Amino acid sequence: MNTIILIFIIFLAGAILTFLASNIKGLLKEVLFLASVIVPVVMFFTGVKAGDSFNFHLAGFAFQWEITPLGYLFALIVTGLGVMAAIYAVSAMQKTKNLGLFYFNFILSIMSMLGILFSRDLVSFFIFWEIMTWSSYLMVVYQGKDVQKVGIKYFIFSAIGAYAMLMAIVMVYSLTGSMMIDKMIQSYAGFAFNMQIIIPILFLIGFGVKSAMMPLHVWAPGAYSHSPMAFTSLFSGALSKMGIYGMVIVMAGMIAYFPEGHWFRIVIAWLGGITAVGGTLWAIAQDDAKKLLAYSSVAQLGYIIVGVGIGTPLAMLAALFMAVMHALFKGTLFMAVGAIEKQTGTSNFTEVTGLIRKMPLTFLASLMGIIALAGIPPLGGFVGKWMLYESLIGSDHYLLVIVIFFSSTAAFLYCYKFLFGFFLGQEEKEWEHVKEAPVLMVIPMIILAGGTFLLGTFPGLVIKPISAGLEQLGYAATQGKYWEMSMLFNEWGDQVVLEPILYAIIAVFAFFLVFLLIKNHKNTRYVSTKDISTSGEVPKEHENLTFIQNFFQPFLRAVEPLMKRQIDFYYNGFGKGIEALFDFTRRIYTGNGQTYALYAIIFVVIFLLLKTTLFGI
Amino acid sequence: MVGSPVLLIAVPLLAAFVIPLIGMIWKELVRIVPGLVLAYMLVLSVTLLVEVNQNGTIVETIAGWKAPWGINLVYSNLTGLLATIITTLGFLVWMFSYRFKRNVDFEPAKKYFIFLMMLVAGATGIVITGDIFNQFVFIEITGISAYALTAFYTGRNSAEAAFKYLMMGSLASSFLLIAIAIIYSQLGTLNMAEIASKMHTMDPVFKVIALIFFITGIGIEAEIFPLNGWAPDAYTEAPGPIGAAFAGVVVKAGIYAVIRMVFTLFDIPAAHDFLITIGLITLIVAESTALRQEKLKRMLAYSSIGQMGLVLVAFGIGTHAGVFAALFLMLNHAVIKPLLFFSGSYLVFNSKEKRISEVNGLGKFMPYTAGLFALGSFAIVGLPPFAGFWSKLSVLTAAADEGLLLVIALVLIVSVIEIVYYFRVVNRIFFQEYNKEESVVPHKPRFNAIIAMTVLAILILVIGFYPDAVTGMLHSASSDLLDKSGYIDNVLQVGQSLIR
Amino acid sequence: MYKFLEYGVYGASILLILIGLYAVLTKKSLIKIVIGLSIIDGGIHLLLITIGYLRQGTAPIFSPGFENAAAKMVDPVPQALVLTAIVIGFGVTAVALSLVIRLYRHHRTLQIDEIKSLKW
Amino acid sequence: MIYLILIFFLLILMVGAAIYAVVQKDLLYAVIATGVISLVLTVLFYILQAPDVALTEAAIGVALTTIIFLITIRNTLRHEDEYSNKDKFKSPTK
Amino acid sequence: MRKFLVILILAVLGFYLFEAFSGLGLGFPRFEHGVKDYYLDKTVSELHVANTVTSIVVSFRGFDTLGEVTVLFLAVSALGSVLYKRRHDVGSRSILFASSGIVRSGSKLLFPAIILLGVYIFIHGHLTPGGGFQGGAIIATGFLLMLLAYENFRVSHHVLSYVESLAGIIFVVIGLLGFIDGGTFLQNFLPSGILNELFSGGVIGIIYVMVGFKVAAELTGLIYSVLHEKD
Repeated sequence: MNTIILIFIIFLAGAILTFLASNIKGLLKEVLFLASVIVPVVMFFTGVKAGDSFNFHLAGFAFQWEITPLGYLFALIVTGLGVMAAIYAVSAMQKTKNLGLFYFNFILSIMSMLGILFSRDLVSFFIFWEIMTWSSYLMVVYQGKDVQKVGIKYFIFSAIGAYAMLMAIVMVYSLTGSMMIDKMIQSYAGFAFNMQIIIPILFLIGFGVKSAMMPLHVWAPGAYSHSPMAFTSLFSGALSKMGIYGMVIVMAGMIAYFPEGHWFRIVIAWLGGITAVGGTLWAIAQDDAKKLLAYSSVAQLGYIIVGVGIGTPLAMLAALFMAVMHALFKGTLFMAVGAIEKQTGTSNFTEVTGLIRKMPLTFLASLMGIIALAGIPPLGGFVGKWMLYESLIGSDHYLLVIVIFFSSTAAFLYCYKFLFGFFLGQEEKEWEHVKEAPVLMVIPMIILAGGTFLLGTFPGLVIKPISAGLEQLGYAATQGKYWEMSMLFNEWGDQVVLEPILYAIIAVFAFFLVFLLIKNHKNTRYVSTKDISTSGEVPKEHENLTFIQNFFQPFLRAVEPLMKRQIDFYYNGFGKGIEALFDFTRRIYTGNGQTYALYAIIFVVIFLLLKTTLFGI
Repeated sequence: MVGSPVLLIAVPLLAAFVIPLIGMIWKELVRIVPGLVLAYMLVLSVTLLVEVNQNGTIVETIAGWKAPWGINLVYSNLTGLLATIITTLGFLVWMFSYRFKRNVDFEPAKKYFIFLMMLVAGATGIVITGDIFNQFVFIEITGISAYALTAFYTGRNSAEAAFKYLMMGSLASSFLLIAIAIIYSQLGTLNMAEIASKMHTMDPVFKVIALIFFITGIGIEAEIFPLNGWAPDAYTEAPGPIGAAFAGVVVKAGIYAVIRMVFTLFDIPAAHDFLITIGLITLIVAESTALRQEKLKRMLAYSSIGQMGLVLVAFGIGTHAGVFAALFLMLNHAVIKPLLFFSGSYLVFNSKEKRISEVNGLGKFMPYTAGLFALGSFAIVGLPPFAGFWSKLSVLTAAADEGLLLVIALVLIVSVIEIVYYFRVVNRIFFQEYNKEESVVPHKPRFNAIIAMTVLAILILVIGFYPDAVTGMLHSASSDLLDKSGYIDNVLQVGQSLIR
Repeated sequence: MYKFLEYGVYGASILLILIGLYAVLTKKSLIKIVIGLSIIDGGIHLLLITIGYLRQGTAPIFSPGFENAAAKMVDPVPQALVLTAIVIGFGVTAVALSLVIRLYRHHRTLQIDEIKSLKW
Repeated sequence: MIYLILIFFLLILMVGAAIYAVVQKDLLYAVIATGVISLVLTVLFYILQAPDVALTEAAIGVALTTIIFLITIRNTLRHEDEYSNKDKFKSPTK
Repeated sequence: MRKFLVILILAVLGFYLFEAFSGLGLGFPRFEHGVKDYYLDKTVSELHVANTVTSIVVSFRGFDTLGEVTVLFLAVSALGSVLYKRRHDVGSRSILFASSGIVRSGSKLLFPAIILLGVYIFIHGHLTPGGGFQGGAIIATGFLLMLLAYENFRVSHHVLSYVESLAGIIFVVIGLLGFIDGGTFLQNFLPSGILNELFSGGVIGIIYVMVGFKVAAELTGLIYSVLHEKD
């Protein structure tokens, strides 16, 4: 039996068995859960290599599952993060109700993501895409908070995206008569001009929703913050990357027909840029860590979209590298927030402070994650951002560079807020009993945080698979090897590492940091929570007077005009209008039988009158 | 050899006459005998379908008169498939409602099962008959059973719903009779095959008028948009399983009658576009109306209407792929919608108003039923890997083959609306807190009901994971529908050699 | 002369249908609506019988000694159809009236405008 | 000729009875008028050489249908515009 | 406003209906190869039945008749189920008019004659105009007369139900016998006899008698249950 299909069968059977076992006391369900995540992953690493394929026919459609280099790379993200999140989840989700549902959906999500990565035909791509959507939807509503608003919003947007994609798929089918992705990309050049524009736009909507691109991102903060944190790390880390993956494999082939600097590419890149800025600004304004990270995810995905949109080899490299990095550090951070929430019961900065002594390991993981997120060397985020700047400058998008630079600078603000709000500051009595998170929760965090460090130091570990994937997509490495496109890298043995000069700079900064820490250690002064500067604001009585309150007030005031109009507002208005309209249409059914009879007669008469027009007779 | 197609009609009729007598012997028999009859019909239709698949269409004559003169029954791949769907559902509905309303006095309970059996027999008759007036008679049988079943509960507004249904039904039969009169006055025959073979000689003006009257007459059963005012009321007020029977049995028969007219009897090519148009209008109006419903069954009813609109659109495409997609949709709808009605009727079992807001948090108390409802919702909005996805995909690909991009776009937009209202309910059931004042008192489903629901759920999963289990059957059925000359030959010539 | 008769019979039957429809569509009383339905039925039956009529034909019954009179007989098929349709129509009317009685029990009125608790 | 005049008379009578049945507010008279329609139809069927149908119409249309209508009217309301006055204040039976 | 709209719509409808039928002409032989000639021919030559309408209703289109009888059966059942009340609600019969002595005596005298007429009509259904439906309906009117004249005239519900069910069963069983004997449902398996004699037409006579009984029982039951509906 083919290993690929076996992996899916084990996933599916494991999901169902875990679901069925969820009511049995004892550790059976946990064991089953971990087994059904880990066994297929192990099988994937041992039994499958790039190039394996599996073909079959179902319902008149040809299905082709094949492992491409790029798919393998993303599968690494999915499986790695998936296993970590699964281990984390076992501990984090203890004593929750409806555990079977959680495990079921968790396994199905991982399965469907792998399925998406394996699919080389659009039908199975869409099938797995939809399975992923509904399993993650069930996770979003799992905790039962705001289901009718957040959950439905997530699903509506997902459905719009999925159906836009389905429309595109069906259009491709009608034009080529085939559902193969390769065939689609090959014959793309022969499509009529309007199809050449419409199809990528529809695909873009489909993928843009999942990767939270700007006008379509409104579901993301709610969905990310409402699903259990054990899943959110996977949700934000891996699941949203599926949108990126889709963009890369589908759009890359198509966009390659647009020359560089074509308006279509620029539009995508700018959408990414706007996403980055908007996401960052909104993240700064949040008081809830989950929301903050959610908006930050939106912003990070914006960078990636910029890279994909620009579409030069270097930009693609940057985007994919950032995708991997984002999976790692955002996974870490969501896990950390989950740990804090589990230990303290809240994820609000204004309530929790000074956890550095209580949860040092969590702090360490968060610190690494934050550094990576902010793009400070030597952790991985820096490499990606650098390459992005380089590619932008190299392709003359100077305005976009400014935008990205602005947003990545502003990102420091929320990074700081996150770190400061949770871990630093005065220890309050309320949180005295707080202990470090269970070891099963800490280990995945630390491993993922270590991953950011590893990839920051040895980016070649990822760059090699990425370049293989890009070659397979048809990107020729124009200037020798891929890493030679950037001035950042150096070859050291058979490893690609950063230039030594960077390490020198890092060492200097690190020295000053340590020096300052040691020097100021004695001067540390413990202040009360109330002893804060409110920037000349007079606090009102009912206000929570934690220092984190109105943390970046002046800055937020400066950018207020930018944030005044939430796109959400328009969507809600649109939805309300639609509902009102439909409220009107349902009044057709007046409840009076006589009116219904009149409709019938009018129906006949209209068609009798129009019979010449309608039937041509 | 289990029997021949005529027994599909004759046996339930015989049973209907026998039941009042044996009911005097032992009261329980009035529940059991219809079940046995429906089971027999199910077995018979399946074996016949298998036989038809191997040996070709069975044409059965009545009273020994050959095809154009006597009434004949045509059991082909298409009609056999639909008859199988109908009898299967009939049996499941019987099983679901076997213990139903035990506390009701003897009289109505007896009648409930007779009506149910006759509803199924009538719908089977509509599908397998080869004579338009005979079809009219069967439509009336189905209709009267349906009126009676709608008015079954005395406590509610069911009489109102039944009266509306009856009013529309009477108008429908009047239109049908007018159409039959036109056809007979022009062609001098009532046999479908002969009408089809003679249709080219008819004056186009009369042809179109007759077609319009036909479609109006049957459209009332098939729930085409302006003619479906009765449907939501009837679905809402009839007992829960009967809603399933309406969605799975009556409507299917109505749709069959419409397509038989358009595809076989009348040679008007533009009628296909006409089907697409009214199908789309039906789809859009019904789904948008369903969005704002407050009652569960009413929402399901509008959704059912919308699905029928989609079926008409798919038939209107007119190609093999389109017909295949439409039949697939019908099959899936016949599997999924009854599941929704079954589980939905248990969810709001103890409620007086049957409001959607009353199902909050019921997933905790009746997880199996609620889970099946969720499964049905997932399947009907077309999420893979459940049954509904494949049919939706085949509709879209069929439309794409013909380049009907606007249709595809509209269908997809409407699908989003569908998702919204179904998921609202699923959310309420599972992820909102149970509220003592607002929510319904949970009601444990009975064993027989659980079996009926489980069978449907298994069918959904089987079709979802392995659609090839049914596609072969659907393909041969769609070739059968499109093969007009084959139909005529079968009935008029080959049929005569098949007289047994 | 036959032309007039032709127009007269067809016209009268169609008029009957239309009058019945008018009653169904405008009259508020449920009983009036049922009356309208039965008037429609009557019109359609007349229409069908008229279709089968043969000028100077005889009823389609063979009397002794006239076994070859088939050519002079009116069309028996519509008659058979109408026979069936009348009985069916009666059945439907009876059910309709029983529903009217049930509705009256509940609502204490026969105005169709008042009986619309099911709507939207 | 007489024959034709008779037919025309019958047709006019029938349509007149139909109109009367529709406009008449007193349902009792309206029902009687429908009975008249059926009666005329019976004669017409007979004239149109359909004795079988005529017999059926006579038995079912004239007698039985009319009687059921009458019973219904007896059980409900006699006038079209009438509201139930005898038990206006009685709550509807459940 | 609504009325004018309706009249306008109906005018259009009427126009098209008239268009569809007025071109037919009245009383011309219309189609060359219609089914009617075959029916007229076979009725005499094969079935030996005098009344063509009967042969069509019972034999050629016998399936319709079976369906039609079922419709009536269902209508009666539906009536009972719609008007169903719990036992203690059942009132006495509603009285349409207070019958005088003359009416009573007249009814008593007429009743046997009407029943006899009905029976005659359905027994001779294949020879003369009339048949099961007509005869059954006439018998039902006889019972109706008695029900109206005598307040306490009762018809046993059980007897009606027996008659109805047995007649229906015999109808279907004859059909099934034909199925077993000749291979098609409702096949004639009895000798056809001689035209214009009472015992002719094979099963047609028997079926029509059964239809007569059934229709009589059903219509009587229908009237009876409606009459018992008292508000």
